[in-house]
Amino acid sequence: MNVNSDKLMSLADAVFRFVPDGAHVSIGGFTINRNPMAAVYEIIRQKKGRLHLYAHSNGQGVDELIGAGCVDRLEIAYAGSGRFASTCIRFRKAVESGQLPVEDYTNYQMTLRFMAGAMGVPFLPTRSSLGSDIVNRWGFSKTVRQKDPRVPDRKLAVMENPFAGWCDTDRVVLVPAINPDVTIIHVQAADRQGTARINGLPFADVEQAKAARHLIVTCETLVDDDLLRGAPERNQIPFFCVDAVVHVPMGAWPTACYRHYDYDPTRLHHYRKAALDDDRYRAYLETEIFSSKNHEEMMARIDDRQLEKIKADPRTGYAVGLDRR
Amino acid sequence: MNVNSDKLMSLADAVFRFVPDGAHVSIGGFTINRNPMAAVYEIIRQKKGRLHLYAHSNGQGVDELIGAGCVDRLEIAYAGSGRFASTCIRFRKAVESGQLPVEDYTNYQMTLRFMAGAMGVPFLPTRSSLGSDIVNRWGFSKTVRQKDPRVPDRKLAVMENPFAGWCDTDRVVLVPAINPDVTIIHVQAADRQGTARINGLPFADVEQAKAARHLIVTCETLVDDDLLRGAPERNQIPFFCVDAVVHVPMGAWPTACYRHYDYDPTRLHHYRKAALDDDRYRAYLETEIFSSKNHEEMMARIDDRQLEKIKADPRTGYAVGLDRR
Amino acid sequence: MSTEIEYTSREMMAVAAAREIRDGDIVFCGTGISMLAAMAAKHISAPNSVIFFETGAIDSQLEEVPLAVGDPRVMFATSVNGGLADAFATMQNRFTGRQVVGIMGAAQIDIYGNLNSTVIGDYHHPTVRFSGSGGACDVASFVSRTIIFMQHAKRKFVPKLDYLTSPGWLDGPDGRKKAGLPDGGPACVITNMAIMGFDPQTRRMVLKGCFQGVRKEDVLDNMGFAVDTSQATQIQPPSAEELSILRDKCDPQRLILG
Amino acid sequence: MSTEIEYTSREMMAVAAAREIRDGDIVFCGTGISMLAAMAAKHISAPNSVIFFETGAIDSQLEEVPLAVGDPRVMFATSVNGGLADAFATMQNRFTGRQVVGIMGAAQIDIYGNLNSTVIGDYHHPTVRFSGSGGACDVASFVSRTIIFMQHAKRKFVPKLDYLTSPGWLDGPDGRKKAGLPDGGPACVITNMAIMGFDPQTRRMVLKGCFQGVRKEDVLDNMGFAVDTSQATQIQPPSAEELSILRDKCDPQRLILG
Repeated sequence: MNVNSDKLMSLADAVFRFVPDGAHVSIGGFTINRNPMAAVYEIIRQKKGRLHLYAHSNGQGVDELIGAGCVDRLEIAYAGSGRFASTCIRFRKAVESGQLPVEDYTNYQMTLRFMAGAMGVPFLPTRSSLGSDIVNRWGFSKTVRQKDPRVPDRKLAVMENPFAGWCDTDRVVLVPAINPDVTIIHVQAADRQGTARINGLPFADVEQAKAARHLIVTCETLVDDDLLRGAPERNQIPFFCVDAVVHVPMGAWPTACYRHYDYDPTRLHHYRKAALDDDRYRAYLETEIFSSKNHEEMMARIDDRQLEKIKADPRTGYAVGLDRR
Repeated sequence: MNVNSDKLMSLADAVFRFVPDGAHVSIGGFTINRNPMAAVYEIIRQKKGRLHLYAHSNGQGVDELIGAGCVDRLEIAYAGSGRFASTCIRFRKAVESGQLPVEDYTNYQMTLRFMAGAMGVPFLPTRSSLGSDIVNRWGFSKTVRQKDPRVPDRKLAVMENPFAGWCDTDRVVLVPAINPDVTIIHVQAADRQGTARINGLPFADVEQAKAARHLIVTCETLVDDDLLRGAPERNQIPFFCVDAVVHVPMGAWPTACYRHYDYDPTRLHHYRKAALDDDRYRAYLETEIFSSKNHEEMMARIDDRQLEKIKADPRTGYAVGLDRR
Repeated sequence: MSTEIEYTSREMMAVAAAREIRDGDIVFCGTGISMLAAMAAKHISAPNSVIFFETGAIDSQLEEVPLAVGDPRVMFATSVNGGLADAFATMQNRFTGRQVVGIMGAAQIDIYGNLNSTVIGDYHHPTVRFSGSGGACDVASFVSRTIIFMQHAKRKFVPKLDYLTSPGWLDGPDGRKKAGLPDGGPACVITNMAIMGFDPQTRRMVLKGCFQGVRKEDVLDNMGFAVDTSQATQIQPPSAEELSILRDKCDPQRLILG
Repeated sequence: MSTEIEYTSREMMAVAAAREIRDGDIVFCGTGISMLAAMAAKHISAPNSVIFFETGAIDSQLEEVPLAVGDPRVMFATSVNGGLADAFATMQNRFTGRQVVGIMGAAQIDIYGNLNSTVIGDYHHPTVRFSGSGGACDVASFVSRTIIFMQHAKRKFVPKLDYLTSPGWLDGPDGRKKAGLPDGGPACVITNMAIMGFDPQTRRMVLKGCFQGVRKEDVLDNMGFAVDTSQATQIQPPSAEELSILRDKCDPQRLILG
């Protein structure tokens, strides 16, 4: 909640100020699209730890945060990156080795939880997951739940319909609201005050943004407010929700940013190969992330021809004919 | 629910097919803006009766339907048209004379009720109205509620927060979903299949549209689907929600249609004057509505200079400097 | 030296409300005089305040005064044109809602600042039917501070409301908490005669100040219940600057000012 | 006269699923082979079917096959680009949801078509951790008909799931009603060997038909539970037209077909 007229800052500042160790964090995007990757790499660079991470199907960003050891607890619906990792690799290793407690919800439930947080209600109802183990099995113990006042006392609640079968419904599942300490999203365009515009699918970014106590918006292009206010139907984030605006071209790379660039198959395959082996992964962290000062330097090391290939075609918004094998 | 590729029909056909006597109906728009007035007049012309009407603050359309005697029961948050009628005049007369049973909710509650209908859940929660008479007093009797299976058994339910004070909330009000038999909205642009685009504020039209069993979309301009699909971020209604597409230029008149025309102060004052007196109102119905075959004919009788004055200015989307006294 | 400038009580009311708006507030506006107050505040003391409407328009650039919250004038050059659902969620939201100040009017008010905008008389057989809550009850339920406009009259300041549309402090200091409402409540009532406040302990209405030429007794004579007047001051009349902003920048056609 | 055309079991599976899609269906697609099936159906028997994704894309014009439901290829020239909230509401909605057919896969399936895509082994100390539900449980909960892709193997067709991620018929004919779920459930399971259905009375899995060259015994040998095979037929192999659509129009790069 911030009505200042200029919130532009560096990514290092934004992460330093709004992502303390132990923070409850959510990131935008979906699988291999519009993850705020520059911010993810900056969190890794600043060696943030003990994060409590909320995700629906955010994919690549989640896996890199887990791989770098930033995440202590995870609430999630789906940890995968489509054909590049049907299960996110570092996530899988962390869970199978007992290092990462996870609470499982469905995609809609995570969306509703952010929506409840954005709406300011303690829960929202759905008919999803009745009769399933998502209702019956809980990932976080009572003790964990009691220790952290930022975690609700129960995973969910099943409730009889108080309106006597209204809508042919006998029973619903109530899922508790999430109010992250900070949400980070990457958008196509923002102004200095924070008004933000997403092109293509917004996923659940808007709900995640509005649910959070603090909001960092990284943007592909920084524009004048006149441009955004010329078509306010296309903007999703009112400026007063925003705490930091960060201009980061290629800020979603190696995930896609619709109408700017496609996902980078070369990089995602490279990541996949590194992630499968602990030694190679340590080397990846060192040579690809820690050794670069910031995203600009990280991007400068990538072959221009590789980036040229993923450039979005103006008609379709993605890289037509890109070799994705 | 209809995936046909061509749903274009006349307004008379659409109203005849989807608005039977006794139907549960909701209309889009807000006070003096983007009410589906052409459809309202056609409902009046076809002398539809015993309608159960749902509205948040839909204003002009609601008052004309009530004035013409089409409405038996009303669920509403606000019956007013801004400075043209701080309380809708025919609504007020109908309620004060005991002819119109009303159930009162808040604007947010009505919005949530449509949203619940759109989402397919029996209710949604809010903290609004706790401690107020909106919770304590009910407009519809138990008998009315029991007689019509399309009305829930209770107005609302107050519930303790099952997540032990989560979000600093002890208690919420649950409001029941609405699934109208038919919703009618007026939009700036639609294609024959039904994909629809609203410019400016959508109000609660999208929730109302998706909550309904049947949906009539009247549109200011009928466009090729290529045009709408070129910027799908700006479309709100997927075609499969739509049953009838009706092309009606000036279809919101005398309420406004952003970027096309402003509200018509001359007509709204004329209406106001007529509505205040029963005899004058009967004459209004006869000479202005019943005596015209359709909206085209109704519009043809309006002085061109009057319509020229309300034409939207291309920069602002409304009629700059319009005499609105 | 100074020149006397004539002004109306509506102008005084609009200016008084504008003064209550703080820089950085998100101002929820209804129809009429509350819009003028919010527009004026942006030109005077609260340039970074944000005007927003229940219809979904956020930070409207009001080149002309809207005649309804659904007026197309509220849609021009906003930060975001959202829907009703977004607008109310902004107020119920635990972070943004705390920054919202709501401005509203009503037909009746009681000593705890509860409002009636629904009926006079029996609910099922009303003598007078008004518009109903609209967003008023939502705003009164959610936000941290409300400013209320009223005409000062006995039939409007009543011991008991015919219908409680919008919760104020309900029945006193713990009223809202017991009911389950968020913190917050009515901050002041601006009338054609005076500004009323609420005692921070008892949450009962008090007289904060009278407008120029109005005596405490005049105020009390026009109310259906007694209030503490011991702390009442004299309210500063509108300055020449305040009036010129209101008249020239906000409502040159005098659509609201009359 | 006819010419033999070689085809893979993946191609057979995609074609079999495409044949299950009816004209007018709204098809919920996951990643991989289910997208190919939906794309193929639009070219074959269901030109008016609508492809939509949990990410919010409605009626995507798929000029290239997406590699994830978040792939930018799903955003091109849609009817509406909504959000996750809109997509799932479409399925839970009482009117549109009835028209949706969901296509999904899983790691394990039981005789009632319940699915596990979360863990193998103990939930808290799993031998294998998978991605988790994603939207699978939502789809399985909401829609009227689901089509399930599985590899035919004993470790996948199990008497008891390690974790019930997505509800099928639960424990039999009244299972979903007792749990509070809407009507609907799994329609068929398409594997690399056969198509399984569900008995309308018992809701237990049955063998509907074998692919070319597969015997009933082969199918049973690769399952951890027995099913009725008495009604099983021989499944028509893919036609030349079906194969050419799949290969030339849907996945010319063989990104999914391999």
